[in-house]
Amino acid sequence: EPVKIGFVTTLTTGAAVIGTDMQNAVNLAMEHLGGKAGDTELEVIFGDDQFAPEAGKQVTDKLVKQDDVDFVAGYIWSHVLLASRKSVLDADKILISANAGPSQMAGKLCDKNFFSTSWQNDQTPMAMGEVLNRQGVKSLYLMAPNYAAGKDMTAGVERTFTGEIVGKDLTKWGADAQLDFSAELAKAKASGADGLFVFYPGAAGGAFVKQYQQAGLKETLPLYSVFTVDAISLPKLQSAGFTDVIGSKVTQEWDPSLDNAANKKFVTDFKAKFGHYPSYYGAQSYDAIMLIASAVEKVGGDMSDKDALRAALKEADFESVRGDFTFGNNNLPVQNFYLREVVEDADGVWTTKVVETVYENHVDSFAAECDMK
Amino acid sequence: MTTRGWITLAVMALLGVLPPLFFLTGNPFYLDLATRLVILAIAAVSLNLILGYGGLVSFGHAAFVGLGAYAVGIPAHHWLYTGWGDWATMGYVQLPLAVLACAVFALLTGLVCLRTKGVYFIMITMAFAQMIYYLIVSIEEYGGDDGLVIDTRSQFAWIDLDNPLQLFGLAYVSLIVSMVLVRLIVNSRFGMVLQGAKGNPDRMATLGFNVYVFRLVAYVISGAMAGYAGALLGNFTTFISPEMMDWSRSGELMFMVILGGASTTVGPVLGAVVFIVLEEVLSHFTIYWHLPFGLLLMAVVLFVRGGLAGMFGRKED
Amino acid sequence: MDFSLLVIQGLNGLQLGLLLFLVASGLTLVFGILDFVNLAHGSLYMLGAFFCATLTYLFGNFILALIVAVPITGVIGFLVERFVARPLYARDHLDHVLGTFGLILVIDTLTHLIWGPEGLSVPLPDWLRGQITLWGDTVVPTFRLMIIGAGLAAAAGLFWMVNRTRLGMLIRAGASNRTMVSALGIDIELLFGLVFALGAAMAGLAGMLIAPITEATIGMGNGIIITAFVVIIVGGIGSIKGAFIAALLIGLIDTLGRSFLDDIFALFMSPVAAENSAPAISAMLIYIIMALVLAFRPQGLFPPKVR
Amino acid sequence: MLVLKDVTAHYGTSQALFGMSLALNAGSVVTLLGRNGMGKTTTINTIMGIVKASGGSITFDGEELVGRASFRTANLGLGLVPEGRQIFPNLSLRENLVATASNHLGVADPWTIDKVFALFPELETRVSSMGNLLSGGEQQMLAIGRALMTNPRLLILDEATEGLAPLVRRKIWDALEQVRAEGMSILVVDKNLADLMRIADHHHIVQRGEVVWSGTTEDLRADEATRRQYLEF
Amino acid sequence: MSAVLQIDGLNKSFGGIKATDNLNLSVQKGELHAVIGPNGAGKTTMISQLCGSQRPDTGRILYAGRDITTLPPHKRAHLGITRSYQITSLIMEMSVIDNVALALQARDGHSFRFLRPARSLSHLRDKAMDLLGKVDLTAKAEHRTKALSHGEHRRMEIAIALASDAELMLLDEPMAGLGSHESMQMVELLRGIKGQHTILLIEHDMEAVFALADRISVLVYGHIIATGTPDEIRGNEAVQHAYLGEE
Ligand SMILES: Nc1ncnc2c1ncn2[C@@H]1O[C@H](COP(=O)(O)OP(=O)(O)OP(=O)(O)O)[C@@H](O)[C@H]1O
Ligand SMILES: Nc1ncnc2c1ncn2[C@@H]1O[C@H](COP(=O)(O)OP(=O)(O)OP(=O)(O)O)[C@@H](O)[C@H]1O
Ligand SMILES: [Mg+2]
Ligand SMILES: [Mg+2]
Repeated sequence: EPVKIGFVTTLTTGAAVIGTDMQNAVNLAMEHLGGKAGDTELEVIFGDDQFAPEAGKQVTDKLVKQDDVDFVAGYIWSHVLLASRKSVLDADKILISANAGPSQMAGKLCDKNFFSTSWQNDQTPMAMGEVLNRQGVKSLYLMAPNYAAGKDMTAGVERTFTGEIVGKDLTKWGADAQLDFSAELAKAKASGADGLFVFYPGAAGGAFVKQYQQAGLKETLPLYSVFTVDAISLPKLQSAGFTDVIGSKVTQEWDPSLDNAANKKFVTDFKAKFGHYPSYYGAQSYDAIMLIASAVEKVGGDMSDKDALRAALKEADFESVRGDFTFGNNNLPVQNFYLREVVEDADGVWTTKVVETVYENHVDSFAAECDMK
Repeated sequence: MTTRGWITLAVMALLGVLPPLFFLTGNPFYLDLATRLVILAIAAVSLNLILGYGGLVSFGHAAFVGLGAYAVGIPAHHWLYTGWGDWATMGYVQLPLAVLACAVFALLTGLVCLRTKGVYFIMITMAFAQMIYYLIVSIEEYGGDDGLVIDTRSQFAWIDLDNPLQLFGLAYVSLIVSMVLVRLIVNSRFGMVLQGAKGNPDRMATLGFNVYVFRLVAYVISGAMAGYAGALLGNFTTFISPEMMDWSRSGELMFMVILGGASTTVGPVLGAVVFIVLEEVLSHFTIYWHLPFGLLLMAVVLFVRGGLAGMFGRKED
Repeated sequence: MDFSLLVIQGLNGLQLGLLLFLVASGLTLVFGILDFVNLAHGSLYMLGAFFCATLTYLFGNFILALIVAVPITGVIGFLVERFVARPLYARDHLDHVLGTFGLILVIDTLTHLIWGPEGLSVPLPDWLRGQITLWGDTVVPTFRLMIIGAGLAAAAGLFWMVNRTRLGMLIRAGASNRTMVSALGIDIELLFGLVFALGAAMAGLAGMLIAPITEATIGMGNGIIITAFVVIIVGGIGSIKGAFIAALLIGLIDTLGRSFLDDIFALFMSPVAAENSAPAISAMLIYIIMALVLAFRPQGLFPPKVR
Repeated sequence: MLVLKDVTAHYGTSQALFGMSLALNAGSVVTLLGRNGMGKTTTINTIMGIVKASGGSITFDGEELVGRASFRTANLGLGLVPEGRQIFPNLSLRENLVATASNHLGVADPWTIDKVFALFPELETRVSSMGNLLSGGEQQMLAIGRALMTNPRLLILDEATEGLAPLVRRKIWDALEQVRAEGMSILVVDKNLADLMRIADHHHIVQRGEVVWSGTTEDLRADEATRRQYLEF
Repeated sequence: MSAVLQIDGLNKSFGGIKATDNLNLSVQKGELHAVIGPNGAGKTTMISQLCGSQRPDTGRILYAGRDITTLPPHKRAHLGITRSYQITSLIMEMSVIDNVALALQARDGHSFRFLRPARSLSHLRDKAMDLLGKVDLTAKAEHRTKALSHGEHRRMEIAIALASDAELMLLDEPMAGLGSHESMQMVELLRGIKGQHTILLIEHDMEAVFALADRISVLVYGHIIATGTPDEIRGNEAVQHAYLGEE
């Protein structure tokens, strides 16, 4: 009787590019594990959320009720995770986010059965705010999509950035998201800010960077972004020759260049197998499987004793690709955040490398609202 | 009884018996699937009243469903976070609120929409739905784009909606009531005028009917019914988001009606069944299930006239 | 208000409007003349972008790719007309909607299968990458000027074709009375096929022009199709002139709304309230405009004389 | 030249032509007579392929027309002036003439705009007016001109002078005589028996979808009983 | 006798065409007033303006002394005006009897009734059957309207006009499309109801017009060129010239 893991991500629509990366990382993790946690067989069942909360909830329901999985992991999008949360927790199964980090689930809605191998939304932009302060940026223009994560991101940077916010644009998001930012870029330029902070995940990120270059803003308005320039957008930007992105700065809790054995194995094997760098989405998914495997091994494959299982998970006793971390009271990682820079690697491939550590063992701001101890 | 009548009975009987059987034999997921199906079928039945019988193609019907769901979610949200009394979670408050809110919304938008005809009507109903969509997205208090989690289902004295069987039962009975209601309405004097106005509005006006008012009333009834379906849907998913009001959702409701057969009693239900079951079955085999699904839709349009119900007997049921 | 910013935003609005016009013109032609509701028009826009991207990598030249890809989308439009639209002409609009919705699913999934989910970036030649200085430090991206140029040229070409050529006369004649056109010896089916192909090519061209700015992605057509419908409804179905004016109107209002609405709101509400309501209102703006136009002119701004 | 044999036609389930048979010789002017709703227009539309024949055969110089697309029929040399004129309202007068002009048969001396203006001088002054702004008479002249511009060998006119003032009517008849003198064959439907008897050679009376009487103008003039039975008030 | 319908200086143009051009006409209570004139003279346009489906550009329409120029169609119907259509205008998807029953229901005034099946209302059904009998359509009562022939549609038009039991009936070419036998029947039918209603009859069938009309007006190019008894009209030279023919 194998232990079953449901993995929910986006496999169709344009956002499937992220989902595919996660799927690849999960498969790699299973390969590295030999399909086993100790003596217990592991089985992964993928579910497609179609980039929509209702569909995500439905596929989660199916995994929980029909396939009777023991864990449900994955989730790129905050709203999909929020929608699906109750289905998993009500059935007393373990829910593990490999990306989405909505503030509610770190705070008020925290749960003993919910873990994360990523972060809380605000943390990454907070780190960026810190970087801006250190670099002496005095005024900043903000751009993000007009949805909850977008607002979390701008709130995050505003929380730590001490200079002046001279303007902010929240652009249309959703099924017919705005991808042409000409008007906003013109405004940002006219505002005379020292820097431009943006958050545009998925395909919007690539679109944004291109227009940033086409508008010729590199010199006058340096770009600082989170979740925008990544291993998913860089290959496309490189193939289309958008060189302005080289040197741009982003913050993240993980990077392919992090120097630990697990990460080296992960990055090398991933590149060998799929021909490109993994993204942080992949890294977090890889960690999610490894976390599950570590816990399953600890309890000897016995899924009936939930308390023991939760305790085993909480120890985070596995080799994470981001290096060692612990879980906070809300079961979110307490971890480092790094400043990364876009560079060309030895083979001429565009990637990122760590420049400095911004936060060490950072605890998210909502942990206090969680009443778990 | 006509073939169509037998089909209707058979579909409704299967729909009433199979899902509980699934549940009792350890397949609770299929009960969930059926509950969702039945709730969407109510919305489709309500749309059929104006689209099928009234000839008013509303491309914004999902807005009513969404509003109905928010009418459950918002009081529940305030009960949880801002200390509203227990009355806010009462089904006797939430369901009528959903119906009323949608009726008012239908009345206000209908006043404007019904001035237009044909494709212009299709687009203006969609425009109002989009406005509501963006309005909800912009209200951070209720989760904006992330949506709203309903922690507590509507409370009733005589039924426990947390029990999936009872929730299904309520939805199923509601579906039957709504089908009967629509059937009564379209065969009533009011319904005759509505159908006459679909066929020939000028003639109806010269006969002395104020077509605009009749249509408005039908639009309000239909919106209110869809709001009720939305309230059930909110209780079922326990999660509501603006996504529920997206134009593509309105499109799906339309497809259910056309696919099953507009202006027939069983059509919308048949459409909902086929739509949801196909979606489930096809997506089981491949993530590329949109391909066979799209081909099937095209095949139905190209080769079957009058929707699936059109395969069984003529238009009159 | 900053004058140079206003000019830049005006140009941005113009560019957006022209792209919308390219998509909407085909839609309004097909709708107005063939009386066919083509929801899958957006898919042709998407296919245009993908073909152009692929060909750009193949030829190493964006302009050449553009020139080859436009007729390819035209041919695809022609095939869609023959096999999907034509059997449905005699049916009512709802059947058109259902059938072409099926087509969207098919095309989107095929695109996913052929090109993968990640989408394609389109590299521009060096001379289109930079910016052009208008005056002082007022600069605009060269490629956006090219879009404006191409959009205006296409619009002018379309006006010339419809109003000055024999093909255009036949198209207008066919719009008012297809039986008579046929009875006077014109192959109306071929003509309709050409109209459909022309509409597809215009939509494809729009996709090709936007791809270097955003990129070619699955489902990119589904967002624009609704806006394009808004344009043709506001303009009056079947009217090229209406589509042109409505497209520019909506392009400008949308852009200016995004640019200045928060400033305007800040005049009479708190900055925080302005910041929160402006994006919501500007997203709603085009729908508000459409509802207003239809409330006062239920047939759009320029209802065509016939039909 | 044109032969109809046992042609039947339906609108949906209701039959409109019940075995229509008639023949027209090259160079002649032939009429279809009969009261409202007897099937004259249907006959013409069936010849033109606008209404699909459900049975029988229609040949034009030996070419079978049944089952042929309407435009292919027209391109064999049939020019239609339809009931209700059906001018393209959103095209100017000139565009109405030019849009569908053709010379598929390679006529040596094809019709041109100038030739049409020579036939109907009053059109020349309205050359850039939109079709829907023309008076009824001008519209009818334009409809004839438009058909001539396709260089037909057989001109078919349905309700040739319907609703026209007597003066205009006269002009139309004169023009038709002129065209005929150049060798055009003509099939015409009209309510003015007197005018028709003056210009036509041969007549067919249509009653309930079939020809009930055929004959020359002399025959018709002589046969008062037939006239009374089928044609008069 | 008093004028139940009075039209003063009615004008309506479409683009450049003046469909009605300073039209004046008065119809006496109880008379059968025929309007004849060439095609496109503006007869149908006049009817449309009388029943309210088109708005005149200028001019005034008085019905029973009341100005109804701007009243919407359904209100005029309540006042007792009904029309039949030249181009058949029925509800094709409904059955024949439903079409007629709807007309009766309109007069009944109880249409905001949502639950009781309309088809079980025997007073409407029986009356409708009755009227269908008058136009010889009893056998087709339950057929779908679409499936009927043109002539049958014409007769339905009349049944519906009768059903609304209006004081003023505007009949636009009721004989068009009828065979000669049916035309005779129609003449008889109209003769039967003549006197009970005021009828404005538009017709190209001169035999019928001269047999039925109390008075005839001739409409040419949007205005009335002559009004008079059938004999006066037959003898009127202008009318001969404009419409009846030169002989
Ligand atoms: N589109 C149609 N649908 C159904 N029936 C039709 C249609 N057109 C004509 N008919 C019927 O077919 C028969 C023949 O009509 P047709 O128009 O050929 O008569 P016609 O001799 O040209 O009369 P008119 O002198 O009025 O022009 C009529 O009974 C008519 O009602
Ligand atoms: N909706 C319209 N738009 C444009 N022109 C119109 C419209 N309706 C009628 N006309 C024009 O107005 C004039 C009068 O038309 P109308 O139908 O009233 O004539 P009629 O006397 O009823 O003719 P008939 O004897 O053929 O029924 C015609 O020239 C016609 O083309
Ligand atoms: Mg005729
Ligand atoms: Mg008329």
